[in-house]
Amino acid sequence: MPELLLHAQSVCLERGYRCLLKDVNFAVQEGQLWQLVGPNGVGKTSFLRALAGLAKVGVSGTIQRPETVLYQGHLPGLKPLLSPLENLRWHPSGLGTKELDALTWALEKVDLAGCEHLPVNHLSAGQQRRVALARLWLCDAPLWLLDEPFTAIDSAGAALLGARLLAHVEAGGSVVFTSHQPNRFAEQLQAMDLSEYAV
Amino acid sequence: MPSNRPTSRDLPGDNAWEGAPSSGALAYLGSQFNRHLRASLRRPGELLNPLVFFLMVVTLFPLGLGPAPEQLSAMAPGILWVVALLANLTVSGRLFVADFEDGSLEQMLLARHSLALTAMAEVMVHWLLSGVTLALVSPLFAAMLNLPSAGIPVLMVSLLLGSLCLSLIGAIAAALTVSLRRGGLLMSLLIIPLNVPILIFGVAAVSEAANGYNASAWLALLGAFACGGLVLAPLAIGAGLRISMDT
Amino acid sequence: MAFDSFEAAWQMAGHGPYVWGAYALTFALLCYLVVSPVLQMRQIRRQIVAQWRRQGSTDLAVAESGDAKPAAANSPEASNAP
Amino acid sequence: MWSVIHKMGSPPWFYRFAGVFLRWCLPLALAGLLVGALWGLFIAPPDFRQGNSYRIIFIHVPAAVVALAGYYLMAFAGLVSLVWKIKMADTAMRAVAPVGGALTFIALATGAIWGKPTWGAWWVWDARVTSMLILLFLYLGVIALFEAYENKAVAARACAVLALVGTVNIPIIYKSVDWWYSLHQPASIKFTGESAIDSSMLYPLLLNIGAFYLTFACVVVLNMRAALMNIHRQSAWLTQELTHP
Repeated sequence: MPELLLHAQSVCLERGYRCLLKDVNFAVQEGQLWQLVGPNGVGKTSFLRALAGLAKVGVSGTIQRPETVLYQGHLPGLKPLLSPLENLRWHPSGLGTKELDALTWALEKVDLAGCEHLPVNHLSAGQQRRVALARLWLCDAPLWLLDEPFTAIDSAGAALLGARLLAHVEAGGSVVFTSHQPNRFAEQLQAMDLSEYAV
Repeated sequence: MPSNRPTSRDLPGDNAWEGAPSSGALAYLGSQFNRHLRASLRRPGELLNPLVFFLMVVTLFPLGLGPAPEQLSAMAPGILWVVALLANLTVSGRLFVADFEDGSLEQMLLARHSLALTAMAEVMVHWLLSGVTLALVSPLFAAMLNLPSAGIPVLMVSLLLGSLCLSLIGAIAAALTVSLRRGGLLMSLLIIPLNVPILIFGVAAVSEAANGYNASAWLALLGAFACGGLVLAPLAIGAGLRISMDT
Repeated sequence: MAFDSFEAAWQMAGHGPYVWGAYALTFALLCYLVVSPVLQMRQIRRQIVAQWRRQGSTDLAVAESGDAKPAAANSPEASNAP
Repeated sequence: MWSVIHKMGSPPWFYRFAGVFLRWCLPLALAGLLVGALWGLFIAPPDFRQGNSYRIIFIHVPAAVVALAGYYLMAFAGLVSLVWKIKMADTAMRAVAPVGGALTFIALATGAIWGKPTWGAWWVWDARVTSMLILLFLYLGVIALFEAYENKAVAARACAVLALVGTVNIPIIYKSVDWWYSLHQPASIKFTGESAIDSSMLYPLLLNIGAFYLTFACVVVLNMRAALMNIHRQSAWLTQELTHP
């Protein structure tokens, strides 16, 4: 049985005193690609934040997760006044390498070759998301939790991101993401429908 | 270069950069300190905010209390310290809001290293840029209020230590209110009661020195408060940030 | 008895208004502190019982008798609140 | 011990416990207040220096003592909710804050009223009164922080942290205010140092302190019960409890 990267047992999610999800069981093994599906407002983002360990108050039940997790929410997590290079070099999650050529290589991968030294607020929203996603090429965290990674990204970027996710999954990592766009990884993808657990 | 069909095989070099170690705790603290310092220095105008606020409010007192030098010099320690406290109050409220808005706070929570570490880095940067600059410029304000020259060195030292305590307590309140939209009045309601001892020690130190007595006892108290704060405050700041991010 | 007459007790050698004022303020506030949660509870209770009755749990007809005696917790303070 | 804490944590159990507790303690507390007031107002002899105005001590000191104890109780409830994540502790903390704030206000108001005949000024910057004022700000801080959050479960955690930070600082605040007071007014009017209080005044004072503690406990339990009823409005055990007591 391949090693479990993420194991959530009988998790109940509450917002204030209202229960959103009840008794959710979710196990992610190595080399799996999961998509959280369900209608808007069922609690996909809250569940993903609970998996990452960001939400603790309204969450009961046990969640075992690896020591380091790469989480990418809606916000890029970049300082607008710093350049992409500086942002990646001193990224607050502490993940990933610090060598300069690694950073430039990653920025090239996401098609930001020319603007390593521009302050991030000079870049477009789509470019800012690519800087955030450049971390995927730099970091060795086994488990990735991505919230709507495919929004505000053009088709080329989406293809690039899809390829990177597949490579990570084949290399033994695993990814859990939420997305509204039709899924593009037909064969490898496993869907987790949260509406079954909705209250 | 990237083909449009995402077959994973033929995309060259799609795996992560070989050998991507994460950093150790101290390197992480250094990187966060660097990050906040660079981000703050990119907008130098903001460094003047506490100083300009201090200057403006100090000029109000002679207008209010009359220009008589001996009256002003009697009240100078109190005025200087109260205004320093208010200047710190206006600045420390916004401490974590920038990180909250651009998403860095979320990433900080997920770091392998303890949140207290990152919070310390941020508070140190904030102290360096607001507290230390205030302490360095304070002789100018002391001269404006005709503070006896014997009190000026102690004023600088007490402001140096005191602003560290003020920043630590301000950071605790900032951490607890970072996710709230209308935190303004709430910040002062949370911070001012906790800052009272620092104000008392600081004013006592400066007025003792101004009258020629030895102020080392009060400075020692400020130092003790700073040391205690350095140890305990990061725990509260870390807990506060984690709770604020939970809504 | 520290005072020989009610008149003296009211005057308290000139300090009467202060002493009586302080006591009146204190007991008014304490009274409010005790009474406000009781009223809140009574209101919630009325709503819940009404809602429960609307659901028409007909089989529990015996509940009518249980309802006559007001819930024990509320009766004491209603009677001797100062 | 652990089973008690755990049982305390379950709302139905606490609801019933509160019913029993209130049935016995609330009348006792109100009676204690009544007797204490009568004893302090009429039976205790007048003070040879201050005359009758000192009778305010019988409500000023108990209110101050219980208000301070209330803050520590709130911080302890916060600690329990932070460490053991017991929801009941959140409700307890939320119930104590307004009561403690009200008692602090009572202590301040009666202190001011007492100051007028004795020192001729409505507000005397005495060490004890100043510390009490700061305690009121600490209470207001906790209450304001709680109201500022929409998600009340998270608000309780934030208030727990604030209450704990406040508790660490209270001794420092009290000490620094005492030093500040002695620095500026070397003990000319010693408001705080009660001279050896005569037994005829001590007993009513102790009775009043006890009555205030009991009233405080009853009001907190009342508030908690009201909060529980509000939160568990839809739950079956509450409907059961209310329709078949």
